Order: sequence, then structure tokens, then C-alpha cells
Amino acid sequence: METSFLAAVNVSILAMAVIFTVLTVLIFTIQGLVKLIPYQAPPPAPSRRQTASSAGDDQDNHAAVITAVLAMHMGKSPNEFRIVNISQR
Amino acid sequence: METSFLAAVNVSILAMAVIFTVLTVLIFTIQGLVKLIPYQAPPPAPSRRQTASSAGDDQDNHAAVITAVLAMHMGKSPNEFRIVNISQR
Amino acid sequence: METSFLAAVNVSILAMAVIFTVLTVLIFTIQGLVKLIPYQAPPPAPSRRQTASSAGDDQDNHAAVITAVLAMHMGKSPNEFRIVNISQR
Amino acid sequence: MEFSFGASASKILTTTGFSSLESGHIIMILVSCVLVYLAIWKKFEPLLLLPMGFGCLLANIPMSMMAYTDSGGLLNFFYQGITHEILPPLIFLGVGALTDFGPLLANPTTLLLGAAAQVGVYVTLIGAVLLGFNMHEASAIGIIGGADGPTSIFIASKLAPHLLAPIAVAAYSYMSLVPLIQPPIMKLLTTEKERKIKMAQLKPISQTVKILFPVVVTIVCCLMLPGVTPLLGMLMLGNLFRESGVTARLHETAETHLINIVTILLALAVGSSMTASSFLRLETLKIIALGLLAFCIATIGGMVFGKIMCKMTGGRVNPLIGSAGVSAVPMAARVSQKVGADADPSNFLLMHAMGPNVAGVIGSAVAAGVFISLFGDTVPEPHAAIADAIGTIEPGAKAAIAQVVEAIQQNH
Amino acid sequence: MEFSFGASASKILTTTGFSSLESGHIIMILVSCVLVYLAIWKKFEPLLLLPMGFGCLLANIPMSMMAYTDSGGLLNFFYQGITHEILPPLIFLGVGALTDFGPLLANPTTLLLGAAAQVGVYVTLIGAVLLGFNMHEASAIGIIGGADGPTSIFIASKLAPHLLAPIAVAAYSYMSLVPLIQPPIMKLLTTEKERKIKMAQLKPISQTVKILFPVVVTIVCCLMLPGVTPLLGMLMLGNLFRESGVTARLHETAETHLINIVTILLALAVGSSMTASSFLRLETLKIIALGLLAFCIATIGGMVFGKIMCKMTGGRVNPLIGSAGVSAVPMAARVSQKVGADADPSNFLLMHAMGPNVAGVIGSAVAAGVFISLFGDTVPEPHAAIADAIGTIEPGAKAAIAQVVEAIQQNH
Amino acid sequence: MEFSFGASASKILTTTGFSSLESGHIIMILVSCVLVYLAIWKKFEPLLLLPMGFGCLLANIPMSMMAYTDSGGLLNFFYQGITHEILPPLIFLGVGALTDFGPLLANPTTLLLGAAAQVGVYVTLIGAVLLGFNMHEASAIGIIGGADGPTSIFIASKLAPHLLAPIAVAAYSYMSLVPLIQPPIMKLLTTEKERKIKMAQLKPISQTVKILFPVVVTIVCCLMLPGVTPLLGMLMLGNLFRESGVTARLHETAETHLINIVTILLALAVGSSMTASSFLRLETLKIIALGLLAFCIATIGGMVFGKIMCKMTGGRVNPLIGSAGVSAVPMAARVSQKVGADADPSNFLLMHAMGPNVAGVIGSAVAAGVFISLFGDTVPEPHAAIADAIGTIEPGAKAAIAQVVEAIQQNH
Ligand code: NA
Ligand code: NA
Ligand code: NA
Repeated sequence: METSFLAAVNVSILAMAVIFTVLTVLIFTIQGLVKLIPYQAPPPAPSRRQTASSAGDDQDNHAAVITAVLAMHMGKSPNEFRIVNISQR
Repeated sequence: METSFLAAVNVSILAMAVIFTVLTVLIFTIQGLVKLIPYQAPPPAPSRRQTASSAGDDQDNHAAVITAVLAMHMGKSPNEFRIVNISQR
Repeated sequence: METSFLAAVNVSILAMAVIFTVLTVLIFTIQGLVKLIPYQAPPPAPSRRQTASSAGDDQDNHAAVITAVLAMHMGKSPNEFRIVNISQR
Repeated sequence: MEFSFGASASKILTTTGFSSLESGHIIMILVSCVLVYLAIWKKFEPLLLLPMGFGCLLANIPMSMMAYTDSGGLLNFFYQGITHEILPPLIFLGVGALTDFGPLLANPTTLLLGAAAQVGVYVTLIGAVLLGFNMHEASAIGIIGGADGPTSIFIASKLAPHLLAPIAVAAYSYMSLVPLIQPPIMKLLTTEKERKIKMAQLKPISQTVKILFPVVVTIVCCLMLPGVTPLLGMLMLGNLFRESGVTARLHETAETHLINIVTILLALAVGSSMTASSFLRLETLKIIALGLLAFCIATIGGMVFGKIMCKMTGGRVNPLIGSAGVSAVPMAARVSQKVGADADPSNFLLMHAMGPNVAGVIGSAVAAGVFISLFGDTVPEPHAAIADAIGTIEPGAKAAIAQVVEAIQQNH
Repeated sequence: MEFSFGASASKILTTTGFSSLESGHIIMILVSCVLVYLAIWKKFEPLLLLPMGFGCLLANIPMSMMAYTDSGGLLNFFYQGITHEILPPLIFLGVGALTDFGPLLANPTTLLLGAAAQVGVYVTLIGAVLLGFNMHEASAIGIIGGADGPTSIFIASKLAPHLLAPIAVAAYSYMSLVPLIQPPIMKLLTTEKERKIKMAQLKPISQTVKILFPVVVTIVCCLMLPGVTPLLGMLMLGNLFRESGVTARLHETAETHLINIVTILLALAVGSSMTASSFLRLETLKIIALGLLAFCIATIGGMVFGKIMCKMTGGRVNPLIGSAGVSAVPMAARVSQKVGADADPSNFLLMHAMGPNVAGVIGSAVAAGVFISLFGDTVPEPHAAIADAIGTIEPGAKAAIAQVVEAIQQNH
Repeated sequence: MEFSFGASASKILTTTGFSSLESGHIIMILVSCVLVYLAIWKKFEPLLLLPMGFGCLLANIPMSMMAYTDSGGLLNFFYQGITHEILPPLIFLGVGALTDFGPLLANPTTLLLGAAAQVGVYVTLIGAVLLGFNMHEASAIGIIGGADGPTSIFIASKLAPHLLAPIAVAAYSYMSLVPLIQPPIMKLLTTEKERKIKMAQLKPISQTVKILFPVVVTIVCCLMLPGVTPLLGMLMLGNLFRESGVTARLHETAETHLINIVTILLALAVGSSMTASSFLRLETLKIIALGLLAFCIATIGGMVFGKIMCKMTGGRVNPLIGSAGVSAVPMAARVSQKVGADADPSNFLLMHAMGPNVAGVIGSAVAAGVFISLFGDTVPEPHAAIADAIGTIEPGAKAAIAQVVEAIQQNH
């Protein structure tokens, strides 16, 4: 009992040391990464509301995707219905 | 042929007896269960139309889910479009 | 090297011959099929715009499907919301 | 190896399928085309018969290594899922997830209709014995009358694997033919007045009972007939996923993509067992005849018991729901509805027929359990342990290993 | 074989489950019902505990051949997926696909909270040794404190497969009990003032970093502790599917139907290992007690380190997020949020607690890696190669093969 | 075992990956990062190359037991799906479910373009032989020119498994590079006038023909070249699921979650075969060079035949659709569209190019069939039966069993 208890304590101390070592290495790696590659706010998208044409373009794309998805679900041709009303923020 | 025919008849009678026994036990068990735990009508849900605030809340939730789903389909950020027009019954 | 090169050339010529043979057989089979079973335009579907009731019917179907899909995503009962605004083309 | 033009050409010619094409192959390819035709244009259980027919087509292309006996071939791997009884229980998991036992719980005595329809199983068994099949084979053939594909495949693979192909084909074909087979029998056995009986609305069932039901069925039935646990247990687990309300994810997967994947594998595997040597036999014709008998007798059994229930309840049970006891969910229930509505268009029997319909699934699982109790090897043979472990081993190799073991024992 | 009525009837009677029903079976069936009850009505990790409890039910129906040791039985096949360490990594693939490591990346020092919570693993290990378990068993028990089901199952199946059932049950049960276990400890160890600390908003993280993170973790952690590669590697691959933005199809499958299918198989397999002989032992009670200890100490470990971080940052870290380091995602983070909001309703700790929460997953995977390094057989034993290859073989057959090989060697 | 602090620490140190890290591992980890980079940021077939690269990463972490040769390791299990030729056919099932053969049926002569593009396979084969590869290896390398991932993996695993990794990487990489490789060749071989040719609209095809097509292809092609049945048969079954209209459930599963699951397993398995010893060889460079040659020659083959068809039809065929015959669906067809639109913006070749594009898939499957006829072991070797049955067995164990059998035979 005595020896196995000591063994368990040994293993535990060692393991905690390894865990902290590994995770500390990981922390520094992540901090390095985050510093190297900082977050960049995406360029402000041109206000979509105003530029009707581009918004329309995008809306068409979205509508196409949704149409396809719904068509899949309905097992019908995408030609048979039309999506309206996705407003762009 | 004679013996195998008799064997088949024996097996058949026995098997039908077992089946009726098993299923009768099951019937009594179910009847017991149904008697023990009778059906209770769910309490009437509060009418949603009136409580505008909660409806708005819910609508927001729905819109969020749909937005997420569409975002997934479009491979775009959910910030780029907005769902309108889910009317609550 | 010499023999293996010749072997490779032999194999190549033979294989191309087999490929063209197999695919030519396939071409003739397809051409036969297409001739035997010509395309027939489906009978003109009754114009949907005019017959408002049938259009409404269809829209109901679509709405039901979408409702079910959304209900699945929201983990809610389909009775709790309503789809509007799928315009038929 | 030589790669002269002549040698290569002759190699290709001798390895075409034509070089070893036999009349058996051609007939089986035609059979496979018939199955595909029935699946697509007659809508005969297409989810099963289409891949099954296509598997048969692949298996009968000579030298394609796609028959179920071609060790190392693709369909042989799928076939392991039948041999080891893995695929049918997984199908039943999905079936349970798709099944609403509510109508059965609202009217539990309809379980007896599901029991009565099993008479088709036993009359067929006796018939099969009279036609010269042994007891194991006759049992596997009889279970066609259970009108449940996975149960038939499970029992056939356990008791008479050499008859798997015709049994599976017969089971699924007749299930599709239920709308043709049953109505004449139903009309013959009932009066116009009986067919017009309207049944009282089913009483609602507490969700708690719906949740407890699968657990109770598993305990009651599996304790009495342990052999059917893989089938019935998985059926009930699937239903528990459905009713518990806390495992929506698992429920959705079990009833859609999991059952679909398993269906593809199972149907291809069954198809791969439709080789000329296993299918083009007199036995196949006998099985197809017996299968029809099984469905007819099962329908009669259900109808007769339906009439008894009608009498005993003082005319509150429409005997037409008895025929739904054969299972073949949900076709048989729809047939009850239709025949009832033919007599009186305002008669709605569908929900009432769903009770015996799902009872039929439990009934034939129980019937399967009886067969396993009687004929199954619940205790594995002592020395086959090695052979079992390496399940994919072919007979030749099995013999070799047995020889090794024996030789050692002699040397000791 | 005889088929007289009497002989058949006696065959059926002797093959009912009742004929060999023992008290152990009955107790385990009750245990299984308790698990199903907890899963459905108490919502204890229902996705796992429901099929696990049902698997236990099936395994304890006598002669059903559904226990994990019944070679050739259905659940024995699923159990191979645990023995061969296939299912837990696939679960982790789905977990990775479901996990957003953003909060961890925004505040990487919270990884230390995930490390500190592992103290529960080691205190429990020491406790287990004191209660008489050997080192391998104690390690497997200790990892319950990691509060990660798949990690616990992975380590248990590797180091102490005979304890798999109680360890899995304890792990998932206590994960469900986190909302009850943690709050008293959290309140005991913090002052009202500490609980009211509001944390600064997390800074946004570049998508590139989110993509690089799984690759970096794999390289860094797996190089140091190769044994954990199957678990951690698959976790990170799932996350890469999620963040890369180019594998939406694979991401969706990994986080839905693939993880669902694997969950069904895994939970049934674990349930099938809950037999009377493996579960109704004093050890099970010890493990359940030790598991509770593990969760408590893990919570304390996280809290104490949280307080240290609070001090070192001059009060900018709310120590309540420390308890989330035990993992049990996302319950532990919600507990942090709730206890914080109890002190000050305007305090939103959820996102801050998600950092240590997902760090806890990595932390216990690393702890598992240490155990595998110390006790795992990374180099397979030389002569076990044959036995390994035919993995489904049962002990008797293994002995037979060993005997064969030995006999040959003596004859030479 | 000793658990003193020193002994434990040394055990951990000796079991880190660093202790046996070799330059080969480091280089392969870099290679894996390049693959992941190409998949994510260059969108090179990310569904395949991302998990493939990640599998390579895992396999090259020393002592992680994730290489394809590590018996009992996770990826070794997945690799069995390649060894036993299970995964590529299942991928093809999904590809068939995703493919519309309509454009091919509307213009069946485009099958000849799919045939002509196979010239890339054979020129490469000859080149490979000249570079010192043997006939089997050369065939597996040549098939890169077929521009079909699953076909390449299928043939490589059958004829030259030791070259699987570089062949798969080359095949998928060049498929992604089709938009860079093809246009210059296409412009070189056509005149401005030819590129401006507008093609007549495709005539509509009866749904019945679309349904019969997969059955007919299976019968015709597989009878002539039975070895390709697993690939071509499953491709056609998937297409039958799609076109039959009665198996929507199976179709949806085959084209989504089933193909996704199989893709994950397949790509990880291929990645696990990218070990230093199998990849860092002169042969890899040769294969990469030959692969580029294969794609270029295939493009030329298609273009030349396109020009012939243009001449023979009196200028009604735009030769640009010839290059689509290499398959690489749908990229090559898009390239045809783009190059055509560059010459005349009102020229829409996409649908016309889809014909040869899907014909290319059939074409390379047929080419694969020829190789299997010539070099495949359609008849398994007699004594390998045991070894086959226990497929996961490693070479050492195989030898042991052989030894056992031999010893017995001598003792007799
Ligand atoms: Na039935
Ligand atoms: Na943890
Ligand atoms: Na091609």
C-alpha cells in the first residue's frame, strides 16, 4: 500500500507537471499566432441598400441557393416557385 | 413424410399457443399501464397573439435559426442578410 | 528496357482498341435506345396562374414543406409559425 | 508474364464475362431486370427491390466477383452483415423510429389480430414440410407469411441461408402485392353489413405510456423468447428514440440516413445471393407458391379473428381491420381502409387498422422468436469458436484450420 | 431432432429467459430502467444514457446473446468498436465539428484553468490506489474527473476494460449532475465580490488563426504525447472541417449523422458491458464514490486556479469561470454563467467560461495522453499479433491458437 | 513496473514523439501542411485533400500508431477499406447519384471523346515503363491520366499499393489544376474560328432512357470487362437511384451523408499511407512528373479527337469540348465553357461539355477494367485463403500462420 501510494503520488505530480508544460507551450504558440495574424475587421461592405444593382445581384444569389434547397426538399423543379423578401442588412 | 408432417403440426400448434400466450401477457400489461397512467389533456397554452412581446421574442429566435441555416447553405456570415416575414399563427 | 517498352506499347494499343470497341458498342446501344424510346413532351400542365385555387393548393404544399423543414430546425411544432410569401412564377 | 500483342489480346478475351457466360447467368440477369422493372414501373417495394435486383445483376456478371460467395468481393463484404445478423436489426431500429404504436396502445386487443395472422406462417410451414423441405427450411419459408422483410431475412439467414434469396424475393414481392391479394379474400369473408361497421374514435394515450411501451415489450417478449432480442430489442429502441422526446438527433438519424445506408447494403447483399445455383431450382418455385399461400392464409387468419372480435364486442369491431394483422406496414392498413370505404365512403378505418398492422410486426417477431427457440443454436458449438471468430473465412480455409487443430491433437 | 409436442414444448420452456434468470439479471434490468428513467425524465445526458441503459437491458436478458462477451452477438460486434478504439475517436471528430474554440483563442491563458481542473484526475487516482485498485485501474478511474465521456471510454478500454461499464456510467452521470455538484463548491470558494466581477469583452479572432489552431494543437500536443493522437487528432480534424470553410459537406456530416450513428453504436456497446458479473461488484460502488470525488476536486482545482488568475490579473478574471475547466461542455460553462448571474443579474460570463470549458476537453485529452505514455502498450506484444488480427476471437479460442503455436514449436 | 518519479519521467520522455522523430517525419509533416494549405487557401479539391493532408500529418507523428501499416491503429482500420476495395466503389455510388448523364445521352458520340482522352493513360504508361517502373506500377501511374480519384485509388490499391500515396496526391492535385493546365493546350490546338463554333441545343431525353441507361451500361461494359464491376456497377446503381424516381431516400443518402462518411474514411486512409518511407522516394517525383504528362496528353487526346469530330460533322462540334473528356467533373467542362466564352462571350458550351465530361468517367473506368483484365488476379491464389480471411493480419503473423500450416504438413 505504502509503495503504491507513493507511486501514485509520483505519477500524479509528474503528470500535472507534464500537463502544465504541454498546455503552457500551447498557450505561447497561440499567443504567437494571434500576434502574428491579428484580427482584421472585414472591409466595410459598400452599403448595400443604396447600390441597388449589387444588392439585387447578391439577393439573386441568395434566392438561388434557397430556391435550390427548397427545390431539393420539395422534389420539384426550381422553376416552379420564386423566393422574395430576403432583405439585406 | 408422416412423421415430419406430424412434427410440423405439433410445432405449429405449440407455436401458435406460445404466440397467443406472449401477446396476451402483453395485452394485459398494456391495459394495466394505460389504466395506471391515464391520458391527461395538456393545459391550454396561453394565446400567443396577444402577448406581443413574447411573440416578438419567438420570432427573433426563429429568424435566428433560419438565418443560421441559410448562412450555412450560403457559406456566408449570418450578418450579411436578414430574415423578415415569419408571421406567427 | 527494350522488351518492356514494346510490351507497354502493345498493351497501350490493345487497350485503346478495347476502350474504343466497348464505348462504340455503348454508343450504338444508346442510339438504339433513344430511337426506340423518343422523348415525349409532357402534356401541357394547366396554366397555374389563372386557376387560383390550384396555385393556392401548390403554395400550401410548398409552405407545408418549408414549415416542416423549419420546424425540424427549430425543434418546435409546425403549428407555431406560418410561412407567407412564396410567390409562384 | 508475357505482354506480346497476341498474348495480351487473348488474356483480355479470356477474361471477358462472355468467356464463362452460362445460360444460368443470362436467366438470372433477366430475372434481375424483371425485379428492377417491378421496382420502378410497378413500384413494388422499390427501396428494397431496386438495389436487390441490381445486386442480382452484378452478381450474375461472370467473373465480376460480386456474388455472395466470392470471398473478398464487394458484395461478399456486405453479405457478412447478413451472415452475422447485423443488418436486419439495424433496419428494425429504423422501422421502430418510424412506427407510431399509438393506435395499438389505444386498442391493445388488436394484438390478437397480429397473432391470428401468424396462422399463415404455420400453415405454410406444414405445406413446406409436405413439399419435402426439412423443418429448418420450412420454418424459414413459413415466416414469409409474417410479411416482414427484415424478419424473413433474419430467420432465413439463421435457419436456411441457402434459401435466403427466394425467401427475400417472395417476402418483398408479396408485400407489394398485398393490395391485390387481400381485397378478394376480405370481401369473400365479410358481409356488406360487417364492412360498413364504423368504429369508435381511438382514445388518446398518455405520452408516458408510449415511452414505457417499448421497454415493457422488450422485457416481456424477450424474456420469454430471448432469440428474438436482436430484432425486437432494436425495433423497440428505435421506438424509444422516437417517443422519449429527448433523443431527437438519434431518432432522426435512425429513421433516415442510418436505415437508408443499411437498406442499400442489405438489399445489395440479398441480391448478391441470387445466383443461378441458388435461385434457379425447383425449390424457388415451391417457395414462391408457398409464399402466396402464406399471405392468403395470414389474411384469412386475421379476418376470421376479426370476425370473432366483431361478434364478441357486439359488433363494435369492423372485421376488415383483421387483415391488417399480416403487417406489411402500412399497405395492409390502407387496404382495410379502402375496402371499408368501398362499402361506405364515410367509413374511416385507417387508424383502427394501424393497430393490428403494427401488432403484426410484433406478432411475426414473436413467431420468429419461437423458431429460434426451437431450432436456433443459442449455445454456440464448442469447437467452432475459431471459425466463428474469423467469420469471413471460406469453407476450404475452415477445413485447413480444423486440420491444423486436429493434427496437433494427434501429435499430443 | 425430435419434434413431438412434449419435446418441443420443453425445448421452448428451457430456452425462455426465465429458465436461466438469476438475481443478477433482475438487478441489472432494474439498473437499466433507472438509467432510462434518468435519461428521459431527468434529462441526464439522454443521447448517451438512453441507448446505454437500453443496451444494458438487452444484455441482461438471459440467453439473448446481447452481452459484450457473447461472441457473434449483435452488441458484441458493436463492442469491437470500443475494443479497437475506433468509436471514441469518431465521436471526437463530431465533437470537434461542433466546438467553437474562438473563446479559448481570445483568451488562451484559460487553457491553464483546463489544466488545473485535471487535479481531480490525480487526486482520484491516488484515492483509487488507496482503495486497492492497481495503477492501470486507478488511472482509468481517475480520468472520470476529466468529465469527457469519449476520453473516459477510450482510456478505460485501453487500461482497464473490465471497469469500462461503471466508469462510463459514472462519467456520464456526473456530467449530468454538474449543475448540482458545482454551485455549492463555487459559492463556498468565492466571495460575493469575486462573483460579481465583470470581464472585458473577448477580442475577435482572425479566421486564419481559427484554421491554424487545430493543426498547431495536433502537432504540439501529439508530438509530446503521441498516444492521444487518435482522440486529439480526430477532435482537431473535426474542428478543421468546421473552420476551414471549404469542407461544409464533411463538417455537416461529422456533426450530425456520423456522430449520431457512432453514438448509437458506442452507447449500446457500453451498455452491453453492464453485465451482473462486471457491474454488481464492490468496485462499482468505489468507482461511483471516486467519480463524485473526481468531479468535486476538479471543480475545486479549477476554482482555486481561477482565484489565482483573478489575483494575478488584478481582478480582471472572475474566478467562477475556473469551474468550467472540468469540461462537461457546455453544462459547466452554463453553471458559471448562472452562478455569476445569481450574484449580479447583469453579469454575462457564458462566453468567458466557454474558453476554460473547451480547454478542459484538451486538458483531459492531454491527461489521457500522459496515462497512455506511462501505461499504454504503444509497442504491441510480439506474439499477440495473430490474436490481435482476429480481434473478435474469444479467450478460449485465443488459448487454443496459442496452444497450437506452442505445440508446433515443441515439435520442432 | 516501477513508478518512481525518475522512472516515470524517463518513460514519458522516451515515449514522446521527439524521441523517435526523424527528418522523414518532419518533411512529411511539412508536406501535410502544404496539402492542407492547398486545400484551404487554394481550394484544391478540399473535400479530399484536407482530410488526406491531415491523415498524413497524423501518420507522421512518431509513435502515434496512425500510419497505414500500424496494425490495430485507427487509420489502419480505415485503410482496410482501401485494401479490400470497399471505399472507392461506395464513393462511386455517391458520384453516380450526383451525376446527370442527360447531356451524354443527348449526344452519345461524345463517349468517343471520353475514350480519346484515355490516350493520356497509355502514353503515361509507356513513359512510366521507360522510367523503370514495372508494368503493374506503370498501369497504376497511367490511370492518373483518367482524372478520376476513386478509379486511381482503386487501381493503385489493386496493382501497386506501395505507390498509392503519390498516385492519389497527384490525381487529386492535377484535377484541381485542370483550370491552369488545360487552357494553354486548348488554345494552342484550336483556331479562333473553331473556338467560336456554337453548338445546337441538346435534344431532350426521355426519362425511360435515362433509367435504362445505367442498367445497359452495367450489362454492356461489365460483361466485357468484369473486373471493373465494383466501380462501374456502383456508379450506375447510384445513377439508377437518381433517375428511377422511386428511391428518393436512397438517392439522397448516397449523394450526401454516405459519400461524405466514406470520403472522410477514404481520405484519412490515403493520407495515412503517406509515410516517409513510402513517399520520400525518387519514384514520387517521377510519378508527379508523369501525372502532369498524363493530364496534358489526355487533354491533347480529347482535343485532337474533338477536332476530328468537328471535321466529320462539318463544323457542328466545337473541338473545345474534347478537353472535357478527361473527366475531372465538372471542372474540365467549366474550362471548356470558359475558353469558349473567351473567344465569343455568347458561346455557351457548358452543357455540351458535360457529355464528354461524364463520358470521361466511364472511359477511365473502362480503362481501369482493361488493366484489371490484364493484370488483376481475378482468381484468388489458392493458399492465401486464410490470410485473406483475416485481412488485418500483418506480414509477421502471416508468416507465422504459414509456418504453422507447413509444420503440420511436414509432421504428417
Ligand atoms: Na406480421
Ligand atoms: Na476535462
Ligand atoms: Na476520365
